[in-house]
Amino acid sequence: MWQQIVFWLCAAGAVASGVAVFRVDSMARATFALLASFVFAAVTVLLVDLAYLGVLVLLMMIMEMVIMVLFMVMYMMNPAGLMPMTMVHNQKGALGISAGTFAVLTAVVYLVDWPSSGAARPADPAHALGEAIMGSKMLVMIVVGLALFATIVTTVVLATHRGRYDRYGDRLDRRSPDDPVRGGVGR
Amino acid sequence: MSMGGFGGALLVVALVAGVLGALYGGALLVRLGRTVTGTRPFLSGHDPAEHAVSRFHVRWYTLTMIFLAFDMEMVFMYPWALVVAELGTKAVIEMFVFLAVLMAGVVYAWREGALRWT
Amino acid sequence: MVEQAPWWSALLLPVVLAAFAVAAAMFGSVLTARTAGTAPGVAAAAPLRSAAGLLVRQRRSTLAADALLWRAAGVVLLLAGVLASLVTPLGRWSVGDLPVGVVWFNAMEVVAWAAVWLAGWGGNSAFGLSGGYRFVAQGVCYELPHMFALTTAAIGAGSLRVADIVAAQQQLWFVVWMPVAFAVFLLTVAAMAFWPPFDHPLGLDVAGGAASELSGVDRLVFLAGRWALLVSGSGMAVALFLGGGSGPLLPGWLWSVLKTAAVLAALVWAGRRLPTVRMERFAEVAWLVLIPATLVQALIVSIVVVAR
Amino acid sequence: MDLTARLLRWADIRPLVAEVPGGTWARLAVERLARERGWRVAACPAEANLLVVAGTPHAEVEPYLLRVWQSMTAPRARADVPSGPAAASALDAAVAELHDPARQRDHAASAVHSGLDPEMADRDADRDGLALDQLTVPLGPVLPDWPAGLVVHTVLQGDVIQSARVQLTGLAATRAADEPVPAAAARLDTCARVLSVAGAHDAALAARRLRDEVLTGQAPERRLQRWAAWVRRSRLLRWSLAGIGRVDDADAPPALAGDALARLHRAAEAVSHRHDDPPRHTDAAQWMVEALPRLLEGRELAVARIAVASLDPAVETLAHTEVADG
Repeated sequence: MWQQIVFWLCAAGAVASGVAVFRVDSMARATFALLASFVFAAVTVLLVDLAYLGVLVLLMMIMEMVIMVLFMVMYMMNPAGLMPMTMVHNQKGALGISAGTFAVLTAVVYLVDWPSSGAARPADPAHALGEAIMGSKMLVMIVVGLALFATIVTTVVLATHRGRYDRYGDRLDRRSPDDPVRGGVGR
Repeated sequence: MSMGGFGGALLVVALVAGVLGALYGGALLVRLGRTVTGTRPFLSGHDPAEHAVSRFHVRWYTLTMIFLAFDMEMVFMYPWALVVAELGTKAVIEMFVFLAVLMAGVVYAWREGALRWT
Repeated sequence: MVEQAPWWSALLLPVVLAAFAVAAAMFGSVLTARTAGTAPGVAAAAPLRSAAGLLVRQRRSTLAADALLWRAAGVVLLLAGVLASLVTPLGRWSVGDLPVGVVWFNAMEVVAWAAVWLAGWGGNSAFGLSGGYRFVAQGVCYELPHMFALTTAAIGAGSLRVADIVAAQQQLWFVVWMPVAFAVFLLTVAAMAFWPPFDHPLGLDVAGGAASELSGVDRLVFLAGRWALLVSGSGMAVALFLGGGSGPLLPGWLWSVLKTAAVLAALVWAGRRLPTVRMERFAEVAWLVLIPATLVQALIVSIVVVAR
Repeated sequence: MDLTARLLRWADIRPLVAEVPGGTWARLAVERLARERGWRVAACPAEANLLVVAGTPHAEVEPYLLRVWQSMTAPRARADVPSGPAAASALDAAVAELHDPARQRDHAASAVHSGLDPEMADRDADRDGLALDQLTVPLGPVLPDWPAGLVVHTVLQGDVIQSARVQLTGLAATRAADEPVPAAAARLDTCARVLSVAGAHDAALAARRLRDEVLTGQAPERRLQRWAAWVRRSRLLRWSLAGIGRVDDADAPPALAGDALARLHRAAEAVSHRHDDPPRHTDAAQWMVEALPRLLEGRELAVARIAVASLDPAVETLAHTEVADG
């Protein structure tokens, strides 16, 4: 019974905060409305007894949304929404596309004859996940690891204004780097 | 209780809401006066020339991107901690090779000065 | 040995946290009095008197403040601080013994990222803004070492359930063979609760930073949330590394209380002695010293676990 | 007696100390009394309930004090402390006002806010190639652990200072007749500021207590040595202050040479060996005021604060001048 109540509260909350993302003027509010939406979604995941997944969504989304807000504030005009503005462009088209997508997805949910899994539910899904990562899904993890490494390198290449040649000299022969703000290791 | 003990969390949320209500309500009862609005933020005795809420230049934004990439490892590492004892040496090697690859990325970033304020 | 406590134990959770916080604040105040050369008896009441002052204080809101987000900061911080303790056992009982308790604790701690940033942003103040951003920088530096310290304890027990981690320390406390993880955990608990020496987000150099425009009950709630985080972190340090409620003679709950009090006292004491750690300088240390150190610690622990 | 009045009486006192040029002795007395009475000094008006003006403010400074006063909410009181000996009675009167519910309700009802409306921040290029918003953030004259009479108008992008302009304010009120603070106490005062801005709370408080005791001639040797030894030995302090506010110009006063750490160590050394030469910074004030913009530009805000605290320019020794940015 109470699971039903919590589910519907979260469902309504997730949709409402999702709508709020496009209705508010401020980048900070938009980002945290999105975060609220994720939190509601995470609770529904907890309701179906996927404890690890639900808590992980909470953990990751909080961190990621806070980082997102840094960038939203940094790069968007008028981040606090102190001047009136709108978060949407091409309002009619966007509305049509989203309504259509919603209708299609809802239809799929109800019309497709979803198969039911014959396998028994693992006692501890997190444990099963661990086994999968180390076993059959090993390749996925390794590929993800390399992709993350590539992400770090690309990010650094693209985002840093000064590289090692600016810091250590053209021959990389300076003993301590020359930086505008001193750091903690290396000098 | 279903939901794996998270029912307690809901109860705590309700309880903290009660505590907050009591604090704010108590403050409402004993306060000296109504809330003052429109106060200028403190700026060493000056009036602010601009609204502070602006495009804040985050000097360490590369660091946040490196963090985002690195923290994906959490997704794997928490479940991995559950099975490492059973799966043995293979699991240890696989995970720490994975982490070593990421760490190599961090060392590269350090050399490029990406861990410093620009 | 740790079990799910009856539902009404949730009612006690805020009370226990508040008791720890008030006691620790009094302890800090007495230490200050000792350095200042004044009577410790008077100083002990100072935290309560400070709270009384904040209650009667007229509230304020700055020009063009984002009041919703700003007030939400304190509320969310306090909520997260209390919820972080949901999984922390007190002796034999824990309010919510979640199968993924360790991850839950971590998730509740990072709520502070959002809360402190919001407190800094919402007030529309240059100093506040600076403080809020400082905390996110701090979080980015400390979350990974913190997470590796948590994981190390989980590897040692082969479980993410705090009860199992406590049970795994029956023979030997984890602090004995995971000293680096324990040290980093304490360090990062202080950093997550922006407790000195990691109090740069509320630094004096930016007139109180993220909290610089908070006044009255808003300030009280925000600071209470910070205390809740610190106490929760100390309690978790006891459960993960100091054997939880295990100990001779005394009942388990009393051991939990004593150990938590000791950890908390150590954090309060150390915070007063050390100069503030600024992220612009510490970022590299966190990434190139703390993370590798915790990784090596996790590697050693996993080798031991596999060999066992 | 109603609950509000009871709580009001019981509540702690949080002074925000605003020192104006010529108010050094008054500030020292206020800080001593605050310490002895167990008051914790506030970092900002929102936290404070007592505005203490140390010294006799020149008309030029009053608008700043008024703005700070306006951003404090009830309970609030202002204590004007023109000189050291006047401190105790001024603070007592202010505390009586703080404890008076009727007057505080008046304060609460009469809260007014005036001032120009801020504008939207504007963009400018930065050293890392991004053009983001700039904020004008003046440091001083009312700021904890900040030299009296000094205003540094900074332009910040993020938390890095892009440009700095120095202004001196309220200097006309300084009286040449005031005898200078004895060298040992002045050094301890500067050390306390540096430690405080650097966040070494305990060491800063200890330095202030020693300063007060030095002034009354009863500083215990053992505690003095222990404090100086801590300052010299703390590795974290060493690592945290190294390279900040480095002065290596040929024309710089030799007493200022080196970084914040070197200056702090020298001061601690001098205090522990009881060197009685005059305080190092009086003659150097003019040089510092001219050099400050150069020293602060491109620095992170916290680093700039530490640099200013460690240089501690005694601007009240200067004539009223405006110095253009360097």
